Amino acid sequence: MKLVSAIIKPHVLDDVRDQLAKAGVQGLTVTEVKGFGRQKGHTEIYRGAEYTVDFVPKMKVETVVSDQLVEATTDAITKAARTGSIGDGKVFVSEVMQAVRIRTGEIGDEAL
Amino acid sequence: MKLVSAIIKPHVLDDVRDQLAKAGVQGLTVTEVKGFGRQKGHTEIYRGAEYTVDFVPKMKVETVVSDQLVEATTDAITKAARTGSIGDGKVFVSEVMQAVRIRTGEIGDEAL
Amino acid sequence: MKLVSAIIKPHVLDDVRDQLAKAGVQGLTVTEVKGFGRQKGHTEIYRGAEYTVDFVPKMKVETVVSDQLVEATTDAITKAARTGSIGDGKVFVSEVMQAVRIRTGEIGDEAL
Amino acid sequence: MTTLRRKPVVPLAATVLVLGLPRLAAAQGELNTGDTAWMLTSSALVLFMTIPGLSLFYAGLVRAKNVLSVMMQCFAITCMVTVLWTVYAYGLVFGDGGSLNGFIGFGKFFLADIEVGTVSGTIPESVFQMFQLTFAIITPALMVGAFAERMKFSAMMVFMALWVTIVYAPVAHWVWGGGFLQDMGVIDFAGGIVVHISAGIAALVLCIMLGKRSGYPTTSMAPNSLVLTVVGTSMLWVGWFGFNAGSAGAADGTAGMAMAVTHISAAIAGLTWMLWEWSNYGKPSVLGIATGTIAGLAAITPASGSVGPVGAIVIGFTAGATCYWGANRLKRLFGYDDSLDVFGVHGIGGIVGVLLTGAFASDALGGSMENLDIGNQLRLQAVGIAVTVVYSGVLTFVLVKVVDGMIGIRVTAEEESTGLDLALHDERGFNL
Amino acid sequence: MTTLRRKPVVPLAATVLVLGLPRLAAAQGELNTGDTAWMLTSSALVLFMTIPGLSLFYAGLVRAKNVLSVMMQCFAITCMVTVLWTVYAYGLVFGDGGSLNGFIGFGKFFLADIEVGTVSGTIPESVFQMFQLTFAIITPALMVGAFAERMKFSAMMVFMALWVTIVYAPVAHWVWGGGFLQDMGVIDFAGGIVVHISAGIAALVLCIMLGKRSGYPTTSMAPNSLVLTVVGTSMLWVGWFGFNAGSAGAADGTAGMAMAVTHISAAIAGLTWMLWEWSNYGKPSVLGIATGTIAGLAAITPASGSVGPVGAIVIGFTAGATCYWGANRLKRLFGYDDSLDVFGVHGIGGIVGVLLTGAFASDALGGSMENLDIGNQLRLQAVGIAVTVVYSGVLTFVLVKVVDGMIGIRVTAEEESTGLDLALHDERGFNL
Amino acid sequence: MTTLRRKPVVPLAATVLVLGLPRLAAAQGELNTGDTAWMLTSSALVLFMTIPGLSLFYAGLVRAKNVLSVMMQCFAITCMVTVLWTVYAYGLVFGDGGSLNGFIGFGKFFLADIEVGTVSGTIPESVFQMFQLTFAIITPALMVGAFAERMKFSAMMVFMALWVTIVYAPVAHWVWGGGFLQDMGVIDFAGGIVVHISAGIAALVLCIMLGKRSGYPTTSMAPNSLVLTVVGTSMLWVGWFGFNAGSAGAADGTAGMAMAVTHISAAIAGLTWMLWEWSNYGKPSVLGIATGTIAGLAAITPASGSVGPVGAIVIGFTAGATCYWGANRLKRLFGYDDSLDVFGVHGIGGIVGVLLTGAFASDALGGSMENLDIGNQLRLQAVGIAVTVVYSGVLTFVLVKVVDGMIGIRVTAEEESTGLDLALHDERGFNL
Ligand SMILES: Nc1ncnc2c1ncn2[C@@H]1O[C@H](COP(=O)(O)OP(=O)(O)O)[C@@H](O)[C@H]1O
Ligand SMILES: Nc1ncnc2c1ncn2[C@@H]1O[C@H](COP(=O)(O)OP(=O)(O)O)[C@@H](O)[C@H]1O
Ligand SMILES: Nc1ncnc2c1ncn2[C@@H]1O[C@H](COP(=O)(O)OP(=O)(O)O)[C@@H](O)[C@H]1O
Repeated sequence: MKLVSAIIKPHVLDDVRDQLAKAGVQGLTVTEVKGFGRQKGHTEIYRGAEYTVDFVPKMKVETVVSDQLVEATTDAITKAARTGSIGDGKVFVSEVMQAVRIRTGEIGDEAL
Repeated sequence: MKLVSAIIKPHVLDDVRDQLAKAGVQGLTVTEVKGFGRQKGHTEIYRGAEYTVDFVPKMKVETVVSDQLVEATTDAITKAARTGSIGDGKVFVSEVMQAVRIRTGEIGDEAL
Repeated sequence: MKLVSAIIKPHVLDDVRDQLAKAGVQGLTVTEVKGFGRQKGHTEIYRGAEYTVDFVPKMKVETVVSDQLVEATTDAITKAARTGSIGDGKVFVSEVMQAVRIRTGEIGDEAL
Repeated sequence: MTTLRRKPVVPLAATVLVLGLPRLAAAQGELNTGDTAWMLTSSALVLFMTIPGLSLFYAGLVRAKNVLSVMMQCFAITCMVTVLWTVYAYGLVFGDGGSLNGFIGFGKFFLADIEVGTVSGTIPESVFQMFQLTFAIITPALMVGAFAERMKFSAMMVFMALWVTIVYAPVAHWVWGGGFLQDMGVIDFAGGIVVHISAGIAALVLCIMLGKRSGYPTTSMAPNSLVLTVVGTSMLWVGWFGFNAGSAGAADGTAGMAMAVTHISAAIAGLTWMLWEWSNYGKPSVLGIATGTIAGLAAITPASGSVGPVGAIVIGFTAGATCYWGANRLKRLFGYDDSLDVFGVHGIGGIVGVLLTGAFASDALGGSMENLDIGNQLRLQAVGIAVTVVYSGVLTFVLVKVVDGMIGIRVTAEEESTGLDLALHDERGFNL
Repeated sequence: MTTLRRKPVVPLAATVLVLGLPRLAAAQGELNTGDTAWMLTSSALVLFMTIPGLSLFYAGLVRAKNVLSVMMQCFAITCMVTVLWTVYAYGLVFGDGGSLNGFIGFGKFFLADIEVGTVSGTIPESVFQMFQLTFAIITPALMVGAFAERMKFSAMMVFMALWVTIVYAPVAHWVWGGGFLQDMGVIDFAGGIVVHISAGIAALVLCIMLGKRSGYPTTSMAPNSLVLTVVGTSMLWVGWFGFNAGSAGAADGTAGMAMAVTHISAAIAGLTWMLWEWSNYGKPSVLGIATGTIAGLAAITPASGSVGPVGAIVIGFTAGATCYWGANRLKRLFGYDDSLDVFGVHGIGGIVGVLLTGAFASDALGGSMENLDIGNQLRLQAVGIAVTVVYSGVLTFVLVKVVDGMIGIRVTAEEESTGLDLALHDERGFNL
Repeated sequence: MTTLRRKPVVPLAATVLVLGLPRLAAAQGELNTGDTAWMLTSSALVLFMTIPGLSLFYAGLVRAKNVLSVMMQCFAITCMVTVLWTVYAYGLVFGDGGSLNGFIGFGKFFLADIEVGTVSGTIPESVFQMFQLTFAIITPALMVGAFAERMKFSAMMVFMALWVTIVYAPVAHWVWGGGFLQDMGVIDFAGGIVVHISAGIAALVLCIMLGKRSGYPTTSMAPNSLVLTVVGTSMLWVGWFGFNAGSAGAADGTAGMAMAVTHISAAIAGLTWMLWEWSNYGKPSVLGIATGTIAGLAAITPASGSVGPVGAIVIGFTAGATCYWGANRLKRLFGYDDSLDVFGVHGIGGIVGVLLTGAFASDALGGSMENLDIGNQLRLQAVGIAVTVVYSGVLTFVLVKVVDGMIGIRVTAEEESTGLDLALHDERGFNL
């Protein structure tokens, strides 16, 4: 099993979810995060003081998939999340040793 | 060392923490997340428009433990988080190569 | 590539970001989390009832770096985040198999 | 002295009646624009107390998943009571009950006979009934705090419709509409009995019958936003000037003194609570000082037409101390889950205030009533309290049984855990 | 009866005029402190409706990234209209337009000739103009809900300056300043035509010309905080007492009855909306009951000086039902994106109210106008509506074209997706 | 002209005194219900300014971890000042100081001698003292913005008790209670000197002595919720009608004109700030326009009883411009950390307003004072400012030293970093 973890722009989330569902991904978990990268943040003004806020709101999408689904998953995300402008984000893949479905106790690929 | 990462229902958090403490886990980190899976979300109505919100509030509990503690940790979470109804969540286990305690510089199992 | 993941005190975030930038890290992702560990939480009073809140607000900083940058990254974080008092947090390192830059499709170290 | 308007009844003692009967609607007189201006303003202020004041106060105290449900309850009560009042409840309180007038009024359905030119005392009767209506609204709304986070909305609506009709209307008639408590000489200037005691007792019965919230008292149920609660408290405080000073029915010295003593009592009670808490727990909380002021405001309510600054200080201090004890100790002692301390603050505060009025109304103690027989008045006040406690308690018990039998009063465990906002209203308080 | 103050004009029918002309500024009389007190208070209440009332109502309904933008728009409109009013717009509405007076007023630039001692009717003219100013503020502010989340701030400011001058001022003059609608006998006590219809129609035109928000109607655009919206609604309700009862210009029976019917209509309309929604979707929502009360308040506005409680019940019910349909069905039918339902609530509510006034003002239907020819009055009311719909619709169309040509009216897609708070104001609503 | 009530003093020039002495409490007269209605309302409005108005304004501007602490400070000040006022401070301001009366009043402890029937001018003295009390509450509360996020709550309470006694009471007596500034003919209708300058200077001294917040000015300390701040501003604006128009002590033309000029100045100052900021930074901010209106309201305060619309425009514009400079430039120039710009807005705004009053009160410049010697009056106004700046500055310095010596005024670095809500009050503003 692999954990596919993607940092994406917030407004593409629904698309990404739809594409993942089509690709056969049955579950995923989303976290609101802030990103720092090539994309610049914004300026806030407070009574004459300008402050630069470097962090940009992003969404992190995590899904654990069976090994054979990794490529489809990565592709689905990349496709749905690409707007072509800076800050589109990244997809990371890493190894997961075990998965357990809490409700049933199923383990491994069954649990996903 | 292993990272045990669990997606659970928010209201079982206190139980999970207590069981983990009993199992010998000394530290953990919790994140508010939203999940998408078999459990359906809810409907929101806005002046005659019904919108389905697919995402369900969940908690992610992460704890890095020494190899010998992995099973006890997984069991503790599974036990405390199981309500038997859909959406109880998952536990994932993956490898961690190194851990450092920032305050002291201790590394490895010592740092946990 | 490695994922360096650090749990730190919220107020050192800007320092950590600066040190990481100096160490050559080009991107990172930050999440608001709550930590449970040796550091005690606080008490809240509600009309005569005292409740202990065990969870302490923390920030999780995640950055995926090429293998040669791992040590510099860990050092930068440890240095910037150390206040010497309990609750300074941890740094964890784990393996990442693949990275993709969504905008360009670049993969591997190129994508970071 | 204040100009008063009321039905000619045989006075027991002139001064008592002057202060005990400020509300009858029947007398005709000449319109005074100043009095009318103040009563129009007061009506707005008292509505402002319920929405948004009270609903914010409560909204801040519940958990985020129930924040809209308490606002919904306050808002829907406001709408529903307005309709009941217009259709028949004004008549139950201020109509002429004929031979039954000691117990209940009658007539004035659909506000019949109130024309643009109809005057009650020195103000239009349209304004008089409007002002009184705002009291009928806030009384049931106060109870929302007791059953918060677990009562079915539908059951709440049915219960409140019945309660306003069967409990509020008679009690208000007894005290303000020419009923037997008023005839006896019980003093309740702005609603210690009618509003705070009747609602406080009903709240207690209701929350006991409903049962505790799941997780109470071991789980922390921290307020979702004390910012809202402090704002609500502030609005209640300001609105209470309309509640108490408006109960003079005129823009005169009675109104002025009522406003002054109201303000003093609130301040003293807030400080009392804060200092006690500070010494008990090592830190003063904003929820503490806010709750204290509400206690002080509730307690001064019956007294505000007849006590002076010194009486206000004593009443405020006593209210702060007893309600602190009610909300922080008594509740835990008996283990009921009065979620937001309606009984602890309004019930206890109301009782304290109604009792102390019997003494501090006397000019011997800085009040404005001459020759008041304090012993006798205390007895009368105690009777007023006792009657209301029993009546409201028993009737509330019966009504809860009835409504529970009909449609059930409590949400399911799952709805409770989801939160009432989503479970009952398909809405969420915050999407930040 | 109420004391009224207006220019001596040749009456068509005395009762019509008494109710149709409550606002003229010219007559001199003796100052009455009670009336003045109430009008000072009413001015405060109506300003309170716009800031913070309306701006909270709207702020809660948009997405978190636009929460400040709507508050900014309401606030900046308040400031700007105050300046225009002071410099020339008061004169356009209430000045003497000489031979053109049927269509527009003139003079009184910089409030010239208003001294401390100048009296209009029974109140200082300084108060009269202040009260009227608050109406000129809220009318454009109402429209903010229609173009929320996508209009350029600069374009909004330019458009509103023109709109107040070219649409609001003439329409207000026609109805209240001695213009031709007033002469004809159209009844619009507190602004069904002047405020709600003129703004509602302009809002509809504006939102259609501006185009839909990106993602509408498929994406959920859930309100960021209904807590704010309920608070805003409550403030609007309370403030509306100043709006309607203040339109009596005095603290009298007309003011009292106006407050009473305003309150009743709001309550009924709120319940109507809630119950209908409950039966349609299985759950009552707090946004539903809140929107319903606003519909009831808008609809009773033109009627509040002449109908009785029964009329208020009918108007409230009709408004709740028709506006429910307007906001929930009509909008989807035609597919325009009136973001926060300005047309659905104010436009439709205003039209319903102005029409029904023609019937329920009659004493035969519980109103206060004797010998009213209902058929004729309904015709007059329809003329008033038609003229305003056409005038406001066409002029708004022209103004939007002009402003769009000059500086563009819509933000870029990127600004829209970022949210107007950051994109236009470099601020964020919440940093929690 | 307005009816005024004050002690008979030897007039320097009739018109000056009419406008300069509006507040003395001693004279007996006949009660006027309209005046009373307006003063009851005004008292409610000015309390409303502090809680919730000002406390929301400040609550929104601090970081989320300190949001309750500023609300707590405003609330506790409200309670504490009420008690001090009732016990002795009313007498210090409005009592008869005998041979020392030029400097301080005396007597009226526990509001002794104020009975239900006691009249001051045309209103009950109970109302007079209540209205004045609300000014004694808001003045120290204004300072909360200067020491926000770092002052100990206990030290704040002690300091404020002393400051109200030793600074506020004398200054108020000098200007309104028959003291030497009033005798000289200094015009301060509603509190430019008494409220804004005295608090603004004290705030400056206090924030300098307390030191900067850790991280200032390099770290962003973005407001946690400008929504709250805009709501607070709106409430302050509305409440200011009570502050300024209530200072007429009557519902008359002076009150009406005061309300009008207050509104105009607020609007102009808000727009001035917004436009300047827009041209400086490329974007207009809602915090900018909101802060601007507060500056305009502060500046018009002393002038509101005597200037006309044109004076209001000039004062509003000047206040917007100078306070913009004060908050955005001056503070950075000198590097003190006046957290929420109390000095920059109230200190500078107050000074500008008091000075300009000396000119624009003249009927030659649209004001209401005939035969005013502008040069002389400007000199008098300058004296009033200078005396107050020195007195408040020096005494504040001494008091801070004393309190710091006794119990320390600043929280620990750890408490500051945790946030005052948790560190001092064991509470959190939001649990969403
Ligand atoms: N090395 C990294 N490790 C973790 N997250 C990263 C890394 N690089 C970028 N990110 C995340 O991806 C987001 C987008 O990256 P950015 O450099 O702004 O644009 P792009 O992906 O188009 O090059 C960042 O805001 C950050 O959240
Ligand atoms: N493959 C997955 N990867 C990551 N998170 C998942 C995955 N599957 C489920 N989850 C998380 O677990 C939660 C519960 O899953 P769900 O399918 O609803 O119920 P159950 O676990 O009972 O089968 C989801 O809301 C989601 O947060
Ligand atoms: N084993 C662990 N796994 C995951 N997170 C941990 C673990 N131990 C500690 N943490 C995180 O690090 C934070 C600091 O740890 P704590 O034990 O309080 O102090 P210290 O790091 O100084 O020993 C915790 O609040 C928690 O978020």
